[in-house]
Formats: sequence, C-alpha cells, structure tokens
Amino acid sequence: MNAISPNPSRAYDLNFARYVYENIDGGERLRMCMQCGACSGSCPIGQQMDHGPRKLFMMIRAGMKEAVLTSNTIWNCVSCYNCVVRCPRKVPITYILHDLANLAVREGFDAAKKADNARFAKAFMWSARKYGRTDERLVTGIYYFSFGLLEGMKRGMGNQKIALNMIKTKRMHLGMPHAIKAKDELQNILAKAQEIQDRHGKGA
Amino acid sequence: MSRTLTYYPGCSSQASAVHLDKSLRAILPPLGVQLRDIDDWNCCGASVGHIEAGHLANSALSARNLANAKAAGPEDVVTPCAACYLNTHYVNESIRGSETLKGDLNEALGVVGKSYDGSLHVRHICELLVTDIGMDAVKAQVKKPLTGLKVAGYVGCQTVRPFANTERANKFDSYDDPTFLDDFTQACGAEALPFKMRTHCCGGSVSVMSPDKGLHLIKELLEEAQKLGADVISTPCPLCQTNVEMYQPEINKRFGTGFNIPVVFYSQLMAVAFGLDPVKDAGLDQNIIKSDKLLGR
Amino acid sequence: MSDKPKSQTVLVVGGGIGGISAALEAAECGAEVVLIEKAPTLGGRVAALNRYFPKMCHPTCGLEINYQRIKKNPRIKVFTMAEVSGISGSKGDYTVTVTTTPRHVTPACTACGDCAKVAASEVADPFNYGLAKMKAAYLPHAMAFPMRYVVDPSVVGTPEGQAIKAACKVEAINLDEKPESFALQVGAVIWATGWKPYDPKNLTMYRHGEIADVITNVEMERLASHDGPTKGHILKPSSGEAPKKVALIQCAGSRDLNHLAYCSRICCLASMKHAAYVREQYPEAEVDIYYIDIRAHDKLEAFYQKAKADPGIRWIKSKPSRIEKGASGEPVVCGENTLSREVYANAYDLVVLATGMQASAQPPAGAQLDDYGFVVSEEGVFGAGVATGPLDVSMSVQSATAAALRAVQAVRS
Amino acid sequence: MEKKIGAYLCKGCGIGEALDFKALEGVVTKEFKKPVKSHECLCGEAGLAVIKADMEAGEVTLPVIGACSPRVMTDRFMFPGMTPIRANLREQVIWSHPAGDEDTQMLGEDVLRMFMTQATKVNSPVPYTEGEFSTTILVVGGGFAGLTAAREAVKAGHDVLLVEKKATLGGHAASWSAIVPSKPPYHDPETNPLPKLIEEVKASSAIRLVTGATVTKTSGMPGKFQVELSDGSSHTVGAIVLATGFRPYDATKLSHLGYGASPDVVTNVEMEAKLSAGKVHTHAGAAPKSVAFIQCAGSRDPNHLPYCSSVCCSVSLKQAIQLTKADPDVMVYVIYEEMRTPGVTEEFYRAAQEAGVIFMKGKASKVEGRHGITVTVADELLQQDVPLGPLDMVVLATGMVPNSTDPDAPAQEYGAELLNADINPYPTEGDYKPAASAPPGGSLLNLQYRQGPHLPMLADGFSDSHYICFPYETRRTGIYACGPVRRPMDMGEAHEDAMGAVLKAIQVIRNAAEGMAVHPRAGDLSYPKINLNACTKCRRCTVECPFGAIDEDEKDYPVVNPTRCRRCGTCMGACPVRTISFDNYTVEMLSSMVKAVNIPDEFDEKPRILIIACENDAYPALDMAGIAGHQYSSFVRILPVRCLGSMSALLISDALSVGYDGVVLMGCKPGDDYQCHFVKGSAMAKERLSKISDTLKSMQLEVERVTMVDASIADSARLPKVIDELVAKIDAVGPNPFKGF
Repeated sequence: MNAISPNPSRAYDLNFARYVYENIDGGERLRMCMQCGACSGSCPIGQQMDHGPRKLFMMIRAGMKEAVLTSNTIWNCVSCYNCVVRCPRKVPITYILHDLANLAVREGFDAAKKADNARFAKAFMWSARKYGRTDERLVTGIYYFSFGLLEGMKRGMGNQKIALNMIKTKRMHLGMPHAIKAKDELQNILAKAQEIQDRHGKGA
Repeated sequence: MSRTLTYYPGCSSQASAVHLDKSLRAILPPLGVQLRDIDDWNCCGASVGHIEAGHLANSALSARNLANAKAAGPEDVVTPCAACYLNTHYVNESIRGSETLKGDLNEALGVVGKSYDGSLHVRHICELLVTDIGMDAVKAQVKKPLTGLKVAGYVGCQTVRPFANTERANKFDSYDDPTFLDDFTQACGAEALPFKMRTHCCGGSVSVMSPDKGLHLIKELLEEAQKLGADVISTPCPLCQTNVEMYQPEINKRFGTGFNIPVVFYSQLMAVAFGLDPVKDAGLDQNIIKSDKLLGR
Repeated sequence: MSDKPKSQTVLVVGGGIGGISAALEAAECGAEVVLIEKAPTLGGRVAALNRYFPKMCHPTCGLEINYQRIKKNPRIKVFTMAEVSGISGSKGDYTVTVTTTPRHVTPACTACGDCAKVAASEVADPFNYGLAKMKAAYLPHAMAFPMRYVVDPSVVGTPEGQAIKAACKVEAINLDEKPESFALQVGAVIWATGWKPYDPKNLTMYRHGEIADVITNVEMERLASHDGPTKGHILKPSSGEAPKKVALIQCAGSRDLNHLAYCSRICCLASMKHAAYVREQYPEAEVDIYYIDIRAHDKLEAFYQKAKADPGIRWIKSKPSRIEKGASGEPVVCGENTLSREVYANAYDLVVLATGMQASAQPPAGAQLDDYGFVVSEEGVFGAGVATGPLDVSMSVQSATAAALRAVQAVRS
Repeated sequence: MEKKIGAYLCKGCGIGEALDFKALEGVVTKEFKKPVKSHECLCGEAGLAVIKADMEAGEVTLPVIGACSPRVMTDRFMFPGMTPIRANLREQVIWSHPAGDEDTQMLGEDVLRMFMTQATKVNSPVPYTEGEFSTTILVVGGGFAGLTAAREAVKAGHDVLLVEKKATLGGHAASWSAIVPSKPPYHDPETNPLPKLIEEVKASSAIRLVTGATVTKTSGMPGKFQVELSDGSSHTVGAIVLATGFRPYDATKLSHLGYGASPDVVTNVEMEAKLSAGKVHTHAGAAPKSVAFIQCAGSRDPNHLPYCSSVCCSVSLKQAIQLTKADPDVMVYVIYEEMRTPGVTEEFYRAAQEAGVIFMKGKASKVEGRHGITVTVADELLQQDVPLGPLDMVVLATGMVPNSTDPDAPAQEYGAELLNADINPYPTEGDYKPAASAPPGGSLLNLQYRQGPHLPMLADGFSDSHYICFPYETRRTGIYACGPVRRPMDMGEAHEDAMGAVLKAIQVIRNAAEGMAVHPRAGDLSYPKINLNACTKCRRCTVECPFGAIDEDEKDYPVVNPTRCRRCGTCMGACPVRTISFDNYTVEMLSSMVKAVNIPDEFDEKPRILIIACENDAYPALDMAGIAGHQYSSFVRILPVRCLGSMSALLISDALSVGYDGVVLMGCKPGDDYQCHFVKGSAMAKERLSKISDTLKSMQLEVERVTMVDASIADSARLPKVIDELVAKIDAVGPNPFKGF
C-alpha cells in the first residue's frame, strides 16, 4: 500500500474529496454533482456495479476512500460516455472513473491488482511501452496468464475458436509484434511523463 | 480536387481492423482525399492505458503522435478508430485548454527534442465524410448500388459521444440518434433499417476482457438487428465490429440463439458500391462471418 | 415635473396572462395602453391550460374577468396577429414598428362560423400543440378574444379559399390582405412575451415523437381539457385506451446544463396537478413521479403534502436516464432510484415529460437580456411575467403589476 | 332625461332563419308598446347606423339589442355614455336549441321579455364622489418591502406616510451582510441594497416618516381613510400598503436540533449577524473549521410551520458561500430534504457547489454536544446514519412567521374570533396541518370595521387572497399587503411585490375619486344604496359583505362605505326586506325579469325552469355550449347575476309563486378551494339555499324543485347534460301547483 491521497479521519472529512477535486482528471467538476442518478441509470452495465458513479461520488464526499478505491464501479466502466453526455452538471464521469482506477492502482489496493480491467490495462501498457503499439495477441495472452498458468490456459482454450477465426481472416498477427521504429524515444518520453506525474504526486 | 490529410491508422489497423484500414485507403482517394500516415505513429492508450499509466503518461502517447503529425505539416489529423479519435482529440484539446498540461507534455517530449503546440485539428473520418466530402460526392462514386441490401447501422458509443456536450465537440451528429451511418448506407443505394439500438454499448474492452459482463449487451444488439431482418450490420468502430462479430458463436452457445449476421465497416460497403474489388479493396474476406450478398456470391 | 415625456402611451407586447395583467393594471391607473399579441387571440399559454394549481380552478375564469375589463376599458387598444419589428428612441419617446400577419378576416366577422362549415382542408392546431387538426377557417378556441375567425394562408388562392369567402354573408373575408407595418409612438414598453415549452426533440433520450405514449406536460393539459382533442379524457395517444400506469418525469430539460440551466419552477407543481387529473379520472391508476428535488415553494407545500397523502402516487427520486421502447411499443423508463440504488426499467402506459419554460421571443434591440434570454428591466423598457424568468401564474401577475407601475412611473416623468 | 327604450333585433348568424321575427317583434310592440327594428346584420356598419340614427334623433335613449351574447361585440355595441341591454338570442337560444321549433321560439320570446323588462327597470348609475379624496399612501412597515413601496410610490407622484414600529428603519434585512442574488448572472451574493434605500427614503421630501409608532385606528375607506397613530397624530390617506414583514421562527422551540444546548448552535439570523460583524467565530472565539446547516428547521414540519419558508435554502447557500470565501479550508455541509432553488436561483446552488459546499440529503435526527457538536444525519443517499462531527458550528435554517398580527400588542378578542371564522382555503389532508386559530397578537391597522380589526388572513397566517390570477385581490379594498407578510419570499420578489402593491394603491386612489369600482368589476359606477326606512337592522349585509364594506352606526343601522364596495351585490342578496339596491341592479329588477316570462299552464306540458347563473363562469360556459353546438332543454330560462351572492332567496319564492316548476342556481365552487371571485358569494348563496326548505314547505312545494349546481367556466360540455337531467327530475316531480295564479 502506498497512500498517495489523504486518509479521512471521520465521516465527511473532506480531505480525500478535495484531493480528488484537485488531482483527478475531471475531478474539479465533481463538486457539481447533484446526485440525480442520471449517470448510474444510463450505464449499460450499471446493474453490475456495486455503487454506480452517482453513489461513488457521494462516498468520495463522505470520505469513504477505501470503499471508493476498492469499488467495482471504477473497474466496470465500459467507456461508453453515456453518463458524460447525460450528466446535467457536465461532470466528466468516465474520465474521473478512469483516473480513480489509476489512483487505486498506484495506491496498491488489492482490489486494483485483482480487477480484470487493471490486469488488462497492465498487459496493454506493457505492449504499448515495449513496442510502441499494442499487439492484441500478446495483450490477451498476458492478460489471461495474469490469472495464473492454469486459469490462463483455460481462458486461452475457451477463446481458441475466436483466435482461430481471427488468424484465419488475417486479423491476428502471428509473427513478431508490430513495433515503432523509435522505441527508445517513446520510452524516454513515457519515463519523463511518469517522472513529472510522480513529481506532481498525481495523475495529471 | 484532391487534398492531403494526416492519417492516424491506430494499432487495430494492423490487426483486428485491418479491413477498415484497407477499405478506407481504397475509397478515400476517389473522394479526393490522400492520406499521409503520421510518421512512426504509436499506440494511443485506448480506453485502458490511462488506468495503468496515469493521465499524464497516457496523454504523452498521443502527444508524441501529435508532435510527429505537426512536424509533417499543419493539415488536419484524421483517424478511423473511435478510441484513437477519443484519445488524440482529448489530448489535443486538453493541451489547448491547459497551459500546465501543455507544459508538462512538452517537458516530456523535450527529452527527445520534440514539441507540440496544440495547433492541429483532430477529426474522425466519419466527420470528414459528413462535413467536408458530403453524401453527394459519395453518391457520385457509386457504380454498383447495393440495392435491396438491408443494413442495420450500428454507430456505437465513442464515435459520437465523448465530447458531444462540451466545447470540445466536433458536433457532426446527435449523440443519441445519429443518422450519418444511415446516410452512408443510403448513399450506397442500400436500405437503412430503423435500428434504434444504434448507440447502445457493446461493452467495449470490458466485453473483451470479461465476456460475462458484456455479452448480454451484444446479444440485445443482435436480437434487434435480426428482428429487423438485417442482411448486415454496418459500423464505424473497430472494437464494435470485432465484439459484435466474433462473439456470435459464443452468444449462440450461451443463450441458445442462432445469430450469423455479418458485421462490416461502412467503408467496406462504400468500397463495394464504388465498384471496387470486394476482396482486394473492401477486405470482405477478412470478416469472420461472410456476407454473400456483398461478396457477390 | 417639468419635462413631461413626449408620449404617455404604454406599449405592452404579449397578450398572455402577464401582458393582459400589465395592460389592465396600467390602464386602470389611467394610462393609455396598446396591447399587441402575435397569435390571433389573447390568452397565451394559460388559455391552453386545463386548471391551475393549487386550487384546481380553470384559467379561463380569470381570463373572462380580464377580457371583460378590457372590453369595458376604452384606454386599451388591442392588436392581435401583430409583432414588434423594431424599436428606436428612449424613455418617454419610443417609435415602435409593429408588423401584422394577415388574418384574412376583417372586424366585420360575427363569428357565425359559416366559413368553417365550408372549409375542407385541415391545418395544425397550435392551441392543441399539434395533437389535433382544425379547419383552415377557424376560431382559435371557444374563449378566443377577440371572438373572430381566422383563415389560414394555405387556402389563399385556392378554390377552397373562394368557397370560404363566398360563404361569409357579411363579406368579412379578405383573401388579399397582406402583412402590414405601422409605427406607434409610446413612452414605455413592457415585454410580456412569455414562454414556450422547451422542445422535447432536444431531449433525444426521452424519444418524444418516436414513442407515441411519451407526451409533454403542455400536451397533458390539452388531453385533460374539456375542449381538447380528447374532450378532457386522458387517453394513450397510441391506442386511445385509458392509461393504468403513468410516469411523470420532472426536469425534462430544466436544471440541465445541456438544456435549460435554470429550474423552471412550475413543473413539480404542474406534475402534481397532472397526477391529480389522472387519479381523478382513473381512481385505480398508479402514478409515479420521478424527480430530483420536489420544489413546492412557500404555501404550495400544502399542495405537495396533499399529493403525498395519495397512496396512488409514488415518488421516485431519480432523473431518468432514458426511455426505451418496450416489446409492445410502450415506453419503458430507465434509470437509478437514488434512494434505493435500484437500477430500474419500468414500463408505463403513458409518460409525461415535465418540459420546462424557455423565453419565447427575443425582443428586438432595446431590451437587455440575461444569459438565459430573460428580460432585464431598465429605463423605459421593462419585463413582465415569464419574459423575466420562470414564474408561476401568481408571480407572473405580480411581476406584471410591478411592470405596470414602472411604466406608469416612466410616462409621468 | 326621459328614458326611451327601443328594441333592435338581429337576423344574422342564423337567428333570422331559426326564429319567427314577426312574433318577436310583436312581443316588443304589443306587450311592451315600444318601437322595434330588425336588421340582417346589426353589428355591421349598416346595422349600427340604424341604432345610432335613432339615438341621435333622440327617439331612443336605451337600446335593447336582441342578437348575440353580451360577451361579444361589446366594443361595437358601445354607445357614448351608455351600455345597451343585450338579449342573447344567438349563443343561448338558436345555437343551443333546434331551429324553427315551437319551444325555441317561446324561449326566444321570453328572452326578449326578460331583457325588455330589464330595460324598463334600470337607471344610469350615479357614482359616489362626495367629499375630499386623499392621494397619500400609507405604508405600514419600514423594512425592505415598505421602504421600496414608499420610494416607488413617490416616483409615481404620490405622497407617502411611512410608519415603522421600531425606532430605526430597515427591519431584519438592515444589517444583512449580503443578499441572495436577483440580478444576472445570479451567481454571487449581492450587496445589501438597504442602506442606500434607507438614505433615499430619508432624503425624500414626499415621504413623511414616523418611526417608533404604530397604527392605533383605521377607519374610513379608499380615498378617505382616517388613520390615527400611537404618537397621537391623525392623518387622511387614500390607500394603505401593509408591509409588516416577518419574524424568524422562534428557535427556542427547536431544542431537538440542539438550540439552547450549545452556544455554537445558532439560527441563520444569528449567523447573519456574525457575517455582518465581519468575522464568524465560535462561542470560544475561534474561527470555525466545520459548519453544518440544517435546513427546514421548523419549516415543512407539522409540529412547527407547515409551509416551506422559501428563502432558507438560498440563504444557507449564501452564508455557506460567504464562509468558504472567508476561509477556503472550512468544511461546510448543508443537510437538506429538498433543495429548493426555483427559477434562476438554481445558478446560486451551483455557485455553492463550486465553492465546495457539501450537500447531504437527509434529516438531522440528533444534535449532540456542547463544543464539537455531532449531528446524526439519516443520510438518504448513502443509505445509512452518519455521525457528522465534531462540528464547530451548526446553523439552523429557521423559517419565516408572517407579521400579519403585531406580536407585541394584545390580541383583540373580537378580531380573533372573526379571523378564525375566516375561510380556510387550503387543504387539510396529508401532513399539512394549518394553524387552528389566528396567530397571537394584536391588529396591525386596528380597522374600525364591522368585520373586525384585522386584514383577513389565511389559515397559515399569511395575509393573502390566495387568488392565482389576481394576487392583489384583497378582502379589504384599498389595503394591499406585500412582502413576507403575504407569502414567504426573498428580497428580489419582495421588491416586485412592493411595486405591485403600490400600483394597486395608486389604482384604488384614482378609481375611488371617480366613484369607480376596482377589480373585478373595474369601472362600475353603481354602489349599494340602503333605504333605512325599511331596514330591520338584521345585520346580514354587514356580516355577509365579503369585503367588509358595510359598517353599523350607533343605532345599528348599516352604513355603506362606497369605495370599499366591489359591487358584487352580496348585500342585496342578503337583505331579507329587499331594501338594498344599486341604481342599475335591484332585487325588483331581477324579480320582474323572472316574472316577465310567459308560464304555460300545466296542461301544456311545458315546464319552466329558472336558471340563475353567475355571469362570470356559468353564463360564459352556457355561451360556449352554444358555440360548440351542445343542445339542452328549451324549458329553461337563464337569468345572469353579478354573483350568486347577489341572489335573494326571495327571488326563488317569486319564481315559484309565478309558476316556474323549478329553480337551478349555478355558481362557482364554494369551500376550501373556493372559486368565487367575490370570495364567498356562492358560499352565501348555498347557505341561503339551505334555509329555503322552510319556505318551500310553507308553500307546500317539494324541495327537489330548487337545486344548486357548482358550475365552472370550463363546464360547457357538462352543463347541457346537467340541465337536461335536472329538467327531467323536476318534470318528474310534476307541475308547480301555483301555475296560473
């Protein structure tokens, strides 16, 4: 665990909420939320969310930091932006959820390590960092095996038919991953960005 | 009259959406657009990069692309991929709107001697077709109208929605009830079905990583398309195309359905209607579920 | 005061309840008043309402009193089908250009109705918000003031137009009438241009116009009105059946930065009124009210408490995210109940969108507007009623009475 | 000038085809021996020329126009100095009854008889213009609304007498640090306008300022109110604006919210004082780092104030914004049930959110602790009880109690009793329980009126007429309440309200001087005249007048105050000996009109039923039934009255004694949600009707013959059915045995 954001000491201690306002991408508009529920109601998989964005935002105000950063709401976002266009207060909900997920990853919450989305993101960025491009085959593979060898094989087998179809239609690339020429350059840029990010102590 | 635009194909152009890239490169020149790829373009981070990398590092991915694009010229950057558009446009507009972010990103770019000033314009290819090219020009290229083909136009989420209600918007259509895809269909001489689930979500990358969470969404889409008697589903989005197509056998297995509906890109429809080669130009052999009607079988 | 204003006439623009009130209050203080109205009849939005909250009385009752006051007051001149096309000058000395739309019926009309009997074609009926059609020669409604017919321009130059003209025994049809402009010299101007319902087409997620049984609150008023398209029976537009389950959706456009940034003030109370209409006509019917905050200001709280005591009305604190079309074409309201965290999808027979109020006319140069398009009063040019912001009827009349005082002050000094 | 009646009958709009004009003309010439002229289109230029020529030649001074309803063509049939009599042959005869029918013809002839009779009975009214009329406006209350009223009245050219109870001007708002915005962009607290307003009022030579004084006596009437003040001075004023404002709800009753238990639990008024002082601090003297506002502290609570005080939400927003502006680190919470920021005030809600204020939907169930207070919130959005604290301060957003009485003055027993008897226009279902009795305290104006010293108020204690279309309707003509004494309101609305009240004050002054009525019968020159020789001193007129216009002299005789009168005629209807009349409206006139109808004998099987209809609602509804082509029985005869309250019970017995088979009264809905624009006219009619059964019994008639129907103006489709049902019902009772007497 690596507490980046402050830990509230009591209900509605605003130190965490204020951290979110100031440091989370789009967080400055979070204070405008009037709890109408349009976001949670518009989410395609809102029924699969423990809290939904609306309640999650109230929990941020209530200082329920751990409950927020371990909530499945931040991992289940399908990035459809339905909530963003519906929000009567123009809160950029999707961006906030993504950045909260990043905060959860950085703070090292166990839930963040276990979440599908976090595992997938890790695999994805591994490819993007290493090759400058994402190789869907490698990303999926690494993602599957992040659950362990057995589970990875199980998932791989389960999707064998799909993979085969993709290979047959030449939509899954089998040789060396596609890569950019200036890999070092990109890695240097990313390293510097990471450094600035850490310097700010935040994602932005 | 021909113009050259900077093109950002995105990672899917080399993998799951190679047929989108192929068909676009076939239809755009006749419509007067030459594409010049961003030099050594890299991944945009899609919808998950942010989670792992953080906002700034994720933005740095797009910043490098924009820096390379700007170095080649001031032309608009166009991209066919919803996620690429989303990230590149967002970062571009964020740089315009925030001196801090602009400073941070240029500091990062600076380590390799690059920089970006936020002066480019990032656009989706569909917007280009709607706003700059126009349907009259598209119709003018149609040699083999797709008469009788019933098309469910599935727009998905990210092409029209992300900035719809902000000052960042490239407002070319409604985020709830966009009609551009139907216009494309009709321009090709095909029948646009009243597909009301056109902006319902397919689950995006969540469907990829956790099918349990998203498959029912795809099922609902297919049900509606089947009910309408769709010959094909047309879409502009690489991930939508892949999700809706590749999961059909799995959905049939789980829900006892019998879906076998081809899912194609609008650009593939245009390529065929323009009288180009269904395989070589439209890449229709690269669809898992083949459309016999389009392949002329 | 030494410098008397050049003109002591007060111009009131807009003949709804605000404009009528402003005109009367000023005239009954001795001012000369010109009242102009865009539509063929006075009465504005309230004339199309079935009842007022909280008394559930009929708006036409107060209009009747006001029309009597106008008829008996020689100081008020009324021009209908007239609009202001320009204003110049300053306090005490304005020149106002008024442009009229042809009514094609002269003041000789006796309202006998012979023209309507021969009119064959039908045109959209704005009084019924397009829920019904009317003959191309029509009386806008039974309470129209002036009580004079209108011939729709669509029949001008047609055989039907000629037949209509021929049917009039008093030769009151003039198909050659053209738009005209004239100038007025006035000392003060009151903008009482009222409101228009926020266009539900902008609320794409609620699919008004696509799902037949999704209607707006102003349409609900017409359905409930005895002189409306269903003669006062609240029926599903899709089938003409009685609804058993009705949803009333608050803030359809209001309190939404994507639509109307302000609260339209009246919608909560109007919806409670609509719940009462439904419950009165169909005692077995269930009504669900979706809301963000129930805004029953001051003593109107009593009206809220009365509605709350009705077991047939359910209150769901939620801004619905969208309306889906159900298997039989019925509206399905989807969203999150914020008090229970339930993500719901509830099917209804009828859904009423409580669309808000939008400023209805952009006054020509001379009036100052706020960011929302509402009139901000200044020297010589004043706002009255909903032209100044979202108000209920009582507050509109209050505002109009204040505007009358401003005008009276302006033309005396 | 000698009255010369002439009838003009119109054949237009189908009347000529539907009715036998020879017979109609015969009614005028043979029965009334008056000249008659028929015309193809009377309202056209040629038709009007016929009437005008006769009038100019002096042959006719009072035309009776048998044509369309008096509700239409009013402007065209308006002749210099007089209003003609209109017999409605179109809407209520030929449009609602079959053409060429025997019964329609009889109806048409009877309508003509009724209105020819009216013509013979009316006289041009002579207005009341006796004595001197004052144009000074008395403003009671020197708070924001009163000061605004005073300033605006002066701007309109009137002198003002401003009376304030306290030694200083400004009321509660005088010391407020800032106010809720009412100007675009509605985003930031605005500067308190009061200090400047006070200066303006003080500097005005047209305002006579009396501070530290109250009104001890008010008598007279609009244009000539006699007012005595506690400083011993007396004044004549033309109209009165009552702007006595509000007092904050007594927080000592809110001990359940911690008031009194901790010095750091304060009211919003106390918080305002701290903000005005420039530095907010706790009892211990420290700047607070955490503050919670509890909304609806006493409001919307059946145990305290049943209504919403309207302003508390935005006042808390303002104070919260001010606290965060002073110290960005302070944590501010607003605990609310419904956030009420109607209209453009929504922007102010957003402004508070922008400032970082936290809004918690729920109820404060417990407030504990003296220092470091903990508020237990039933947090509805988190769905759990949340202990909020320790807090440095808690602010109770207390509501408004109207100063519709003077809490510092003793209550007058007589007044309280009359107040309690007032109509309660608000529903009592649900949790809304209005006060059962008048608020404590004495009268503000000490009206020397038969009907008591108070300006009538509603059950919730606010002075108001509660009309929707006519918010300045008042039950004491010439006295207009404004500001929070009328309805809970913020300063923006109070400003408009004060202006509205001033307009009405100016209007009443102007009209009173010319002997003209104000709303709703604006311009009416008639007023009730009482023949005291016949008066039995029964007091019904003084008690029943909805506007308290009639007092009693020392010998108990009624005294009419003409400019208080609104000309509804309720007094005329109340008088058991028909001794109250208007120049153009008398019981005798109505009775003669009723009797003018030809009653067929019982063997004709043509019953006659008299409908006495309110001319504002029932009568137009019947007109509109005609416009819509709804048909109803031709056996009814419709008598329009100013208000059903002006209907004397004697009219019913007159009708029955001449052989009508039944009488139907059509008036506006009485009771809680009364719809009578004379407040209680229809209620009075209902009461009189309840007592008529004795009369019927004495005449040995069935009670079913007389019915009252609630009729609204929107009943054009319903009333024809109601009429037909009643006709059938009365017909079933059988013919009136008095027929032919």
